[in-house]
Amino acid sequence: MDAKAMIDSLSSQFTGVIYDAQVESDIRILAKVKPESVKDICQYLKEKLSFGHLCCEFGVDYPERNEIEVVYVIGSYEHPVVLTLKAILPRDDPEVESVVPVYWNANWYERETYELFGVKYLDHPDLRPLVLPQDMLGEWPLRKDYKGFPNKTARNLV
Amino acid sequence: MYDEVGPSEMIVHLGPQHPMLPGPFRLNAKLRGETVVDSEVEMGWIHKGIEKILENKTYLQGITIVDRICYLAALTNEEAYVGCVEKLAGIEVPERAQYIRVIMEELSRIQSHLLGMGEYASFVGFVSMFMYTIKEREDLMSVIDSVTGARITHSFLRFGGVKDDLPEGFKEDVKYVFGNLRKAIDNYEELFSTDSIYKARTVGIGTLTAEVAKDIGVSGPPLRATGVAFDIRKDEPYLVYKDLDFKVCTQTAGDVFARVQVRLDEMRESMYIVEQCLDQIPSGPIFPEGTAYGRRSPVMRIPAGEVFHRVEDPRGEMGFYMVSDGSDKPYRVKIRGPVYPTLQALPPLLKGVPVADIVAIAGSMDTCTSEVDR
Amino acid sequence: MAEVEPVSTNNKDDMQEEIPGVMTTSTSAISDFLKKTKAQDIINWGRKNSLWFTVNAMGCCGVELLSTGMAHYDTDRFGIIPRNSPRHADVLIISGYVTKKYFPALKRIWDQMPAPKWVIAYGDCAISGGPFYESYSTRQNVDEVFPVDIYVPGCPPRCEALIQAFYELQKKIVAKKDKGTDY
Amino acid sequence: MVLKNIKKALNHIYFKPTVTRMCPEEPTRLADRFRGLQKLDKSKCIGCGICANTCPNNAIKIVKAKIGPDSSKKRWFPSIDVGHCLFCGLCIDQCPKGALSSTKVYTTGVIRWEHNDLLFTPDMLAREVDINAEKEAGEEVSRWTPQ
Repeated sequence: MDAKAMIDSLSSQFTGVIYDAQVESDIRILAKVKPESVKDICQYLKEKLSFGHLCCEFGVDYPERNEIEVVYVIGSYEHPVVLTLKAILPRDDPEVESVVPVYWNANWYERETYELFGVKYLDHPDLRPLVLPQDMLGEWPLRKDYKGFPNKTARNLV
Repeated sequence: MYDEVGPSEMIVHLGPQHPMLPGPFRLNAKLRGETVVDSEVEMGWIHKGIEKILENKTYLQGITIVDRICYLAALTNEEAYVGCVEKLAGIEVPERAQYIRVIMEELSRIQSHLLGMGEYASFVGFVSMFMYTIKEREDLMSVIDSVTGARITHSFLRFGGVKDDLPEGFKEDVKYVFGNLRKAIDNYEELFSTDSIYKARTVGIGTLTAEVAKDIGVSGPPLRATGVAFDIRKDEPYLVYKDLDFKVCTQTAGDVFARVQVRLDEMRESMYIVEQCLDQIPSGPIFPEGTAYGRRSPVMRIPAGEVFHRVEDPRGEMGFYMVSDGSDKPYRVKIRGPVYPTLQALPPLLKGVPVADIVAIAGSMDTCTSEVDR
Repeated sequence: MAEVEPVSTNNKDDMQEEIPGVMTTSTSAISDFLKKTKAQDIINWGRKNSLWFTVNAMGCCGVELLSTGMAHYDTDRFGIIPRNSPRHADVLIISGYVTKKYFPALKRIWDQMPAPKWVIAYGDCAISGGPFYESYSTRQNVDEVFPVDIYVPGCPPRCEALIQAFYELQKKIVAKKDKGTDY
Repeated sequence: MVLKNIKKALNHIYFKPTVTRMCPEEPTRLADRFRGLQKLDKSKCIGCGICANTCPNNAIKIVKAKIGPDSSKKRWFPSIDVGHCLFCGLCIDQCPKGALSSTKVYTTGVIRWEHNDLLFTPDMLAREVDINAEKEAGEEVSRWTPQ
C-alpha cells in the first residue's frame, strides 16, 4: 500500500474529520484532524494501516492565529511512510484526548507537551511535569510569548 | 506507587548522582526484599531547553547547539539537523561530501558503542572491560579529532557539505586503527561469550519480546536484539547508504546479552561500511556550487515549510521536525531522541527483577540522559 | 513525590558547639598556630598529592571526565583518584549544566564532602552557562555559590586540560591561595 | 578465563606499546585542525564585527584597542570571553580577511584561577601580552600518528 492509498483509506473512513490531507512525497503524508477524534484515528492507523510506531508528539505555538497545533508524527515498523497528523486547538484552553491507550510511549511526550505548552490531555494516566521542577508549572516556557527567555543573568565578561 | 507501600516494602532512590547510572536521572524503585515491585523514572535533572534555544539562533549557529544534545552522537545529531534544512531549502549535497559524512558518522557510531559497552560492562562488575574499550576508543577519537578538530562537539557539517576535506593520510590512519579494533572486538566477544559469571548475569535477564518492544516504541540496538530489522539506513536511506553494502545486525533473544552482541556486530558492520566508503569515495567538491546559500553566508533564509527528517543514531532513530516561517531562524524544532522511549521502557522491564539487575538492564539500554532531557 | 528536602547547611561552627570537645582543624587554636609554622606546608604537601574527585558526570564534559580516569591519561599518576561517594572526595568537579532542578542535589553533594574541599569548574557550562546561558531551565553563576578554585574553559575541554587543572590546583594549594580552607 | 585475563595483563607490561600519554610533562601531539584559543592578526583585522554577529554564544565583542604594542592609535578589534567561547570555529570560518586563526593553546594559557582572567583582550589575542602559553602548543603534526 503506498502513501496515496493510505491517505485515501483514511479519508474515506473518517469523512469530515480528516481535512487538508496531502501527499508530500512517497514516504511523507500530512493531514489535519479534528481534535476530538484523534484517538479513534490513531486506533485505526495502528490496527489497519500498521502505523505502530509513534515517532513523536509535540506542540507548536501560533500566537497570531491564537492556536496551538499538536502534531503527531507516526511511523511504522513495516513500511517507510511517515504520517504527520495535526490537531488544532484554541490557545486559551487547549484540551485534547490522550493517545496513551493506543501508543504506550506517548506518555512522556504528553507530559512534556503539558508542562512546556500547557496542553491538557484528557484521560492521561499520570499528568505530572516531567522535566521541569514543580514550581515552574504554569509558565509554559516553549510558548512564543514566554517572558523568561533570554535569561540575562549570566555573567558575560565582554 | 507511593500510595500503597506495604509493611515489608521500601522505596529506594537511585540517583541523580549515582556511579552506576549512565547520566543524571533518578530511578525510584519499590522493593520487596530483593525484588523490584514497581519503579518510576524521574527526568529533567539536566534539562537545558535546547528546543527553545534553537528557535532563537540562526540556522548556522544552531549547528553548534545540536552537537550538545547527545554528546556521544554529535555527528548524527548534526546530520539530522542539517538534513532538515537541506530538505527545506532544496540543497543538493555533492557526492564526496556525502561520503565524508558517512565515514565520520560511522566512526562516531563505533566510538559511541565502545563507550556504551565499556560503561555497561563496568556496571555488571567487569571494570577492566571499561579500560579495554576506552583504550581503543581513544585511538579512534584521535582519528575523528584529526578530521573535525574536536573530540566530542565537532561543528563539522555545513548546509550542503562539510567543513573540511579529509586530511592527507586519513586512509592509512583508519586502516591502522581498524586493524587493532578488529582484534579488540574479537577479544571482547570472546571475553563476553566465555565468562560464565558474566553469562549468568546477562543471559535471560531483562528480556524484551518483539511485540512488547514495538508496542513500547524502542528503536536501535534494543529493538534489533529482539529480531526486528528496523534500521533507518535501510528503510529510509539518506546520504549514500543505498549504494553501500551492509546488513542490519539482529539477534533474537532480546535480553541483555543479545543487546551487547548486536552492538559488537554493528561495530564490525560500521568498519565494513567505512572501508567501502574509503575505497569508493570520488574526488570532487565538498560544497555545492551555484546555490543561493554559500558556505560563508552567516544569515540564510530558508523557505517556509515543515519537514521531518530522521537518521540512524547509535542508539536508534533520531528525528528532527522543523517548522520554518521563512525567516533566518527556525520557527520550531522538535528533537525526537531514540533514548526517550527506551528510558520509558525501564519500569516495565524492571518489574520483578532483583536489585542487582537494575544496573545491568539500564546499562544495556545504553541510555544517554542528556538527549532525553535536551 | 519524593522532593529533595531543603539542604541542611552543615555549618562548621554550629557543629562544634553541638559536640563539645571535638575540634576541627579550621577553627581550633592548634590549627591557627599551625598555619603560622612550617607544618602547614607539610600538611599542604599531603593535601595536594591526594586530590580525590567525585565522579559526577553531568554532560558532555562528563565523557571527558570518564576518559581522564582511564589508561590514556591515567590520573592515578598524580594521586588523583575518582571516587564514587562524595564522602571520600576532596574535589568536586562541576562538569556540566547546573539546572534549577539539579542544583539542590549538587549542593547536597557539596555539603556531604568533608573539608578541606575544592571545586573545579570544568567546561563552559559550569563557568558561565555555556551554550545554555540564556535558557529558562539552567541556573547561572554557580561560582557565586561554590567557591570555585580553577576555571577550565572549553566546550568540552580536552582530558589534558583536566590534568592541567589539577596541576594548577596543586600550585594554588602550595601557594596557599586556594579557597578550600581559610588561611 | 581468569588465567587468560592475567596473561593478557602480563603481556601488556612488557610486550605492548605504552598507552599513557605523559601529559603535562610531554604535550600531546594534536591534529593541525585542533581548535584552541584564537589568535588575532591585527594587521589584517578590519573590525567589521562579522565574528561577533556569527558567534552562537555572544562571546565576542568589538572593542577599541591599540593597533600595536608601541602605537597610541586605536582601532576596533574583537575581544573574546573564553568562559563563553565554544571553540566551534565559526568566527574563524566567517572572517572575511582571515584575521582570526586557531592555535593549539588550550591548557596553560587559558586555565585560570579567577573568573575575570578569562576575558581575552585584543592585545592578549594578538599575543602582544604574554599569556604564559609559549611552550603550550607542543609538537605540531600534520596528521594523527599512533602515540
